[in-house]
Amino acid sequence: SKNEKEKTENENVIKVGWMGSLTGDQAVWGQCELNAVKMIFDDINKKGGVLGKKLEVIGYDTKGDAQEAVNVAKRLTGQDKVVAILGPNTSGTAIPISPVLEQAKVADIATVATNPKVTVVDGKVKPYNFRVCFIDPYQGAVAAGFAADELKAKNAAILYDVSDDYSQGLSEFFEETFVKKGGKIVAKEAFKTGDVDFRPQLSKIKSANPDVIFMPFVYKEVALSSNQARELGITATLMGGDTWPSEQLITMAKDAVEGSYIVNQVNYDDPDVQDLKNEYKEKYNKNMEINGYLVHDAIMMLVDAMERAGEADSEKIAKALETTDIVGITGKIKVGKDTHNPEGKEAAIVKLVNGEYVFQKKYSAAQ
Amino acid sequence: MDMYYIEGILILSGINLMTVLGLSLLTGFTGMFSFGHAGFMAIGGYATAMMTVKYGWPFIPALLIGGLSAAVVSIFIGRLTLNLKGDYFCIATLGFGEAVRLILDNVQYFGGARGWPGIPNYTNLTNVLVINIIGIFLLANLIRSKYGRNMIAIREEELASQTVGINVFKYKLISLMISAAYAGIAGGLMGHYMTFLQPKMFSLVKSTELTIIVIFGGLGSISGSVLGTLILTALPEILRAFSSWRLVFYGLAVIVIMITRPEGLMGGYEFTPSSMKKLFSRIGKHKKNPAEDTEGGK
Amino acid sequence: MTQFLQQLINGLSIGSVYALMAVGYSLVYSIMKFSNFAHGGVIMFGAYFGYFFLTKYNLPFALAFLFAALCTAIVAVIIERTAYKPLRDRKAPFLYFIICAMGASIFMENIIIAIPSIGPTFRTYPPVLDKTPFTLGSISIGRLDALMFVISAICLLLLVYLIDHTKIGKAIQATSYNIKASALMGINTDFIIIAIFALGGFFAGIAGVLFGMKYTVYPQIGVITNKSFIAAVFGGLGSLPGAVIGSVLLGIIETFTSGYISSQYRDLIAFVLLIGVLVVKPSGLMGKTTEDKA
Amino acid sequence: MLKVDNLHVYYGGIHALKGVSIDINSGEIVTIIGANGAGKSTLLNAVSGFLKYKEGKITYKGENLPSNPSKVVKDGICQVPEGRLVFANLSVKDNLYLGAYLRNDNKKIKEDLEKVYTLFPRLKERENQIAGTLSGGEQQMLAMGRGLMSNPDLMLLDEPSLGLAPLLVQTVFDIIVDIRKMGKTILLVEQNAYKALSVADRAYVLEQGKITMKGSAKEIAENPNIKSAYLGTAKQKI
Amino acid sequence: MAMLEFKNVTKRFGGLTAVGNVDFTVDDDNIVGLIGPNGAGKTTIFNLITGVYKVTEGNIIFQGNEITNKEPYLIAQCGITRTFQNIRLFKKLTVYENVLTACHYNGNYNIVETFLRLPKCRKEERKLKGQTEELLEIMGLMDRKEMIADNLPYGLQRRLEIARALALNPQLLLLDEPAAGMNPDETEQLMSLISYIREKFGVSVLIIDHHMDLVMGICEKIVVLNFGCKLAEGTPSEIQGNSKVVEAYLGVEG
Ligand SMILES: Nc1ncnc2c1ncn2[C@@H]1O[C@H](COP(=O)(O)OP(=O)(O)OP(=O)(O)O)[C@@H](O)[C@H]1O
Ligand SMILES: Nc1ncnc2c1ncn2[C@@H]1O[C@H](COP(=O)(O)OP(=O)(O)OP(=O)(O)O)[C@@H](O)[C@H]1O
Ligand SMILES: [Mg+2]
Ligand SMILES: [Mg+2]
Repeated sequence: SKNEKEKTENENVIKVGWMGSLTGDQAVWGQCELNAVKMIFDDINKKGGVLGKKLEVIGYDTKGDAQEAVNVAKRLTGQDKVVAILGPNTSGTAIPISPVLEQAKVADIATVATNPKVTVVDGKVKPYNFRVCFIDPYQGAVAAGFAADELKAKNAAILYDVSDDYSQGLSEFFEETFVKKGGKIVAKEAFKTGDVDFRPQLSKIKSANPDVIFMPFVYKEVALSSNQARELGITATLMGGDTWPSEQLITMAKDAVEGSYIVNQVNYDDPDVQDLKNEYKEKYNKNMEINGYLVHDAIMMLVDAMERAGEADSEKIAKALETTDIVGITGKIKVGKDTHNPEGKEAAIVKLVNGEYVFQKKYSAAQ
Repeated sequence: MDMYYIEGILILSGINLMTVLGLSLLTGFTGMFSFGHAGFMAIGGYATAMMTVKYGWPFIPALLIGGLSAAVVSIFIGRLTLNLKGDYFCIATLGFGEAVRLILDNVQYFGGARGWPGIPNYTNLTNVLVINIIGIFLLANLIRSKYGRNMIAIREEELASQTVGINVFKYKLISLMISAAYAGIAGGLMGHYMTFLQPKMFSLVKSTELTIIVIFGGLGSISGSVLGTLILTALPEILRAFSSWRLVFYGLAVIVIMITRPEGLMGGYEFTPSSMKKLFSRIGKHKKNPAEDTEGGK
Repeated sequence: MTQFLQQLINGLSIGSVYALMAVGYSLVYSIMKFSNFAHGGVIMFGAYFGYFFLTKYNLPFALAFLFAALCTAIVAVIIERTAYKPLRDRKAPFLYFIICAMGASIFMENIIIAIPSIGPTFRTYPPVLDKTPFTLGSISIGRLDALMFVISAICLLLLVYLIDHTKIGKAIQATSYNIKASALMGINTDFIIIAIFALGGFFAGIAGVLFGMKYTVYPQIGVITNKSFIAAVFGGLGSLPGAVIGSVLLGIIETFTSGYISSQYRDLIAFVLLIGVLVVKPSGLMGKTTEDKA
Repeated sequence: MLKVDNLHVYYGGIHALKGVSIDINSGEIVTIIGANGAGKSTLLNAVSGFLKYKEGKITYKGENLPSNPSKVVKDGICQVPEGRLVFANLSVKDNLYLGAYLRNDNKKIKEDLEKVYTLFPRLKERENQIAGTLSGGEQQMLAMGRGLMSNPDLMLLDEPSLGLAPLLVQTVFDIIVDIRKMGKTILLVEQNAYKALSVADRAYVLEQGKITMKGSAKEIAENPNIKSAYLGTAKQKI
Repeated sequence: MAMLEFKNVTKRFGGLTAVGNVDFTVDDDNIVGLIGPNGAGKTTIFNLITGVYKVTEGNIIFQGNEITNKEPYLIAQCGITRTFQNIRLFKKLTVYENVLTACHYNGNYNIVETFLRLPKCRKEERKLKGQTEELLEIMGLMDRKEMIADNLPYGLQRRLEIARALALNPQLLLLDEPAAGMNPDETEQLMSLISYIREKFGVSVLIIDHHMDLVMGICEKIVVLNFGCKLAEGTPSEIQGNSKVVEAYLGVEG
């Protein structure tokens, strides 16, 4: 009955939910993501839509708060009757919505929720949770592998945000792989979300004299900490993850991050990426953040699933998503049956050269 | 409106209400202002989840353990901080709340900052409702007893309370313990509703929200706490359509209520049969209210 | 040894940032006797004013600095007039002020996010100072840090002078002790309160601009003021020297904890210390304890 | 000099002053007597600008008196409030100097300070003590002294003998007479009606927010009703 | 028998000796006056007896038990209650609640009984209410029982403070300037009230006041302080005739 009602009501639109932070300290990413969704939906609709219908996004703010996320999920599935949900952009909000999704039988494609437990808990895959990004262990391992094998680093230091799940996850897996490869972690220093001064930690790192410093946190803090590191006379190579790439980083710390390496989800030299980036910049007069690229691929996954399912039915879409095998702008996306992760997605190693993100090579962790 | 969605809001209101009730005892009735109650929620949440997940206990006994552990921790904190006055106590509790979060961020046994997923979904509207009714019943009984009145006396005038034989420290501690226990149980409910716990959920912002609710509802009024919780949990949901403007309105609403109704919604009043009677008789007479533009002389 | 000195310098520079914020907060506390949790928001406004004066209007640095501080002072006064004055007129208890302050703080942070032309993006101040630090052996002192330290010191000295040696300072002191009695002395207390908020706002503006220059501008920078609240309590609420000493101590304690004990548990140790100090001295380091006279 | 005309003051719903009119001539001591809660302090607070009044007029030296405490002080009216309200955290000396806040004539201020110290030697002794820890009576002296420091033309004294030792009560009334000799005008509110009437020129009786009687201090003191109600010959009842 | 013994007690604030080596006693069923110039240390003595201030030197004995430096609430429970020079009521509470709160220590039920509102709790609550009403009746406050304490006229606030102090069934009642701010007529009423209370409740009273009619009128013994030290002790007529007291405190007119 649910489906019938929906059909009579909205003959020609397919409602897709979006959730993420429009306020709070993650708002930069959330707002960009929602804007990107709107833009991409417009494009798709201009080209005739999907299954002959137009796509419509209903987006709500989660503040990055788990409680709010649950409310939003209930609202989207219960009240707005969306066929699938895009987002959210943090693991802490993606994990608690699974029971809601399961009850409503609506699939969710998370954009940058990298915690493995978003899709799998206790070895069991959650039927309605998907994602387009690769996961923390993978990213951490890639970074460590690259540091040890390609940069020939022996000693590494880690600076991380103890109160952030992403940061804690990546540093954990970086450490694990790096030590396995025979390297040594000479310093592991923490700070707390909201901190702006990292010199005490960096001074300590400096005296440990590492070859590389792994800094898995968002670019604002990267900019601050790398500037401070250089100020203190630290010359080690800096490394980071997919939270680094942003025009902002260059404005804020161009010299400090020169020569650093990043494990990224996207190859910025790809032509498709350029189109999207420019279109966004033109439309919103802002630079696109990483979320924009990932949500683009999430939408591709969704559209592909809808087309294969042949109708905009939430359960059928969820089924179809399980057999996704496409190539998005962030790489190959083949959904793993037991993980719901994009398997075999290669990471792009990017180096900062003269204030540009220069693609180096594709790299996958040989675990 | 979809029932499923409304049910969700009600459950969350109920969970918040449980903490707010406790906080109302501490802030509204005993006059102590806490910025750390999210910390007690966190303790209760993790303790409850530990009992159900790691030791396989049934939900209700586990919840009691959650409440108990928060209360036990509150004894330690109380011993150290209850003699502090006003803002000093407030900052000390803020420190406590942040400290709890910081410790949990580092305890890998509970998943650290990355959180603890896979907690069974035991919380539902029925048990939240029943627990809240019990909570209100117990609290209302407490307030109407010498215990509650002693706390109110302490709020009004500490030195005078001492000289009428009230052991101020003891009653403050009792108040803190009970309020911590309520928060602990709320934390347990929350963990088993979200099926996930993460230290981030129990941030300073959460503590702040709770305190705002208590004062918004009206100090020293249980009905005010209930009403305040319902309104302030529902308000952001109603404003959801305004996306990024919604917290702007929320902030504005808080200010407007505070300056137009400085007693909070229900300051000092309760919904009881007798007060309702009084209220109606007053509405009848309320027509002419002479000037109120004075600044108090004494 | 070099590391010790470097950490000391790091601590001092962090402490001076806390101090600039704590002073404005403490100033308001001393008169109004409540924690003005909107102070963080006001500082954030200061940072944005500075940013826009520099980038949009291309004002010279000194001018932008001054204008930003002035505009911030106005914002602080507006908050006082709209959110606190009605409460003051009704003689509401201090809790209501705190809640209003929180409301204001939520409002301020989110209005910045919600206004499309500002939004949540991080913004970087145009480079004003040379980034290369001064070096002493292998110890480095950032130019901006040095500048901040100097500006903080000058501001604080000016403030001390203002309070201790001018007439308005006397009036401020008197008002902070007893508003009604001050009015009896012919002090225009309403004006004094506005002056205090303006002064606090002015400091917040300076803190905001310096902060923005150093750490970029974004809607949540107000959060950092939580630390300065703690510092002010540590030093003794309402006492300006206390606020400064508390801030510097907190900065140094934090640095040394990160540097020598554990950066994971830095804040924990700082909080434990805070509670320790309060247990021994319930009104902070410089706060006065008088036995309650019955 | 001061003229209060048909003054009405409300506290929320409480009608505290119900059309009070009084006038004071320059150089007079006028006293207002009345039971607890009659509205005496309310009247003084309204004059000194702390309370806004609903109806009525207060004129001072022929001009409308602004309803703003600091302006009132500027005009030369100074209230020594009930309950003293000294600056509890400041020293005795600082308190006295604050009394002279609106004055700029430093030399005269010093002289006045000495004058206050001769009137109240106790204050000189305790010059550097924190005012909040003074005894009740000491605080009362301080409040009077501080009032004098503003060098007012009209002093409003609200129960200046409250809580003072008998010896000091006498002193305070002596001082009041002295102050008048200095050319100042005094409006005195007192519970100690007997003493108040003995120094005053004229008196008003305030009962439940209304002036019920007025006249020269002598007349009032001899009125049998006043005698029984305020001068303490009424017989005991609980 | 001596109910309260104040033995060589000294209290210093920094360099200031507020009370220096004072000793006196209050006997059973007695009204004792404590007088002296402003700042002589009278209120300080009350604060020492009730544990608000800590004693620097000396001992305070109540009914044979040492109570020096005990917590104020324990002293109250021992049977000493007081009023304050600056009234300290529970301002926002009603007259009734003010007294009820003070009656609590007679209420004998525990927290479990409270939470479940067991019959024991109800019974005890009824008892407390009865006691409160009885006391309000005696003190003539019954008709104002629902008024907020802060809105009471000054004289009644003082009376309420006394009622609150009596609610604990004290053996010793300390009154700090109960007649301050009262006119002579009201003072006379207060005098009869105090005498009545003494008879009705069988309490001893230690009273500070500057109204000589009151002190001389009802006290059986008077202790005079000056500069923190005891200046004289004796019956009212002895004190009135003591030239030192006249010089330091009473003045010629008395
Ligand atoms: N701030 C206030 N709010 C409400 N009512 C008040 C306030 N201040 C005074 N009142 C009431 O106004 C009336 C007059 O009070 P006021 O203080 O002027 O009396 P008073 O004559 O000075 O008495 P006292 O001798 O006790 O000082 C009293 O009934 C009192 O209860
Ligand atoms: N907390 C305190 N700190 C410092 N000095 C104090 C303190 N309390 C009282 N004093 C001083 O002790 C002395 C005695 O004060 P106390 O209040 O006992 O006087 P009192 O006899 O009650 O006078 P009054 O009749 O005026 O009330 C005074 O000089 C007072 O300044
Ligand atoms: Mg009065
Ligand atoms: Mg005294």
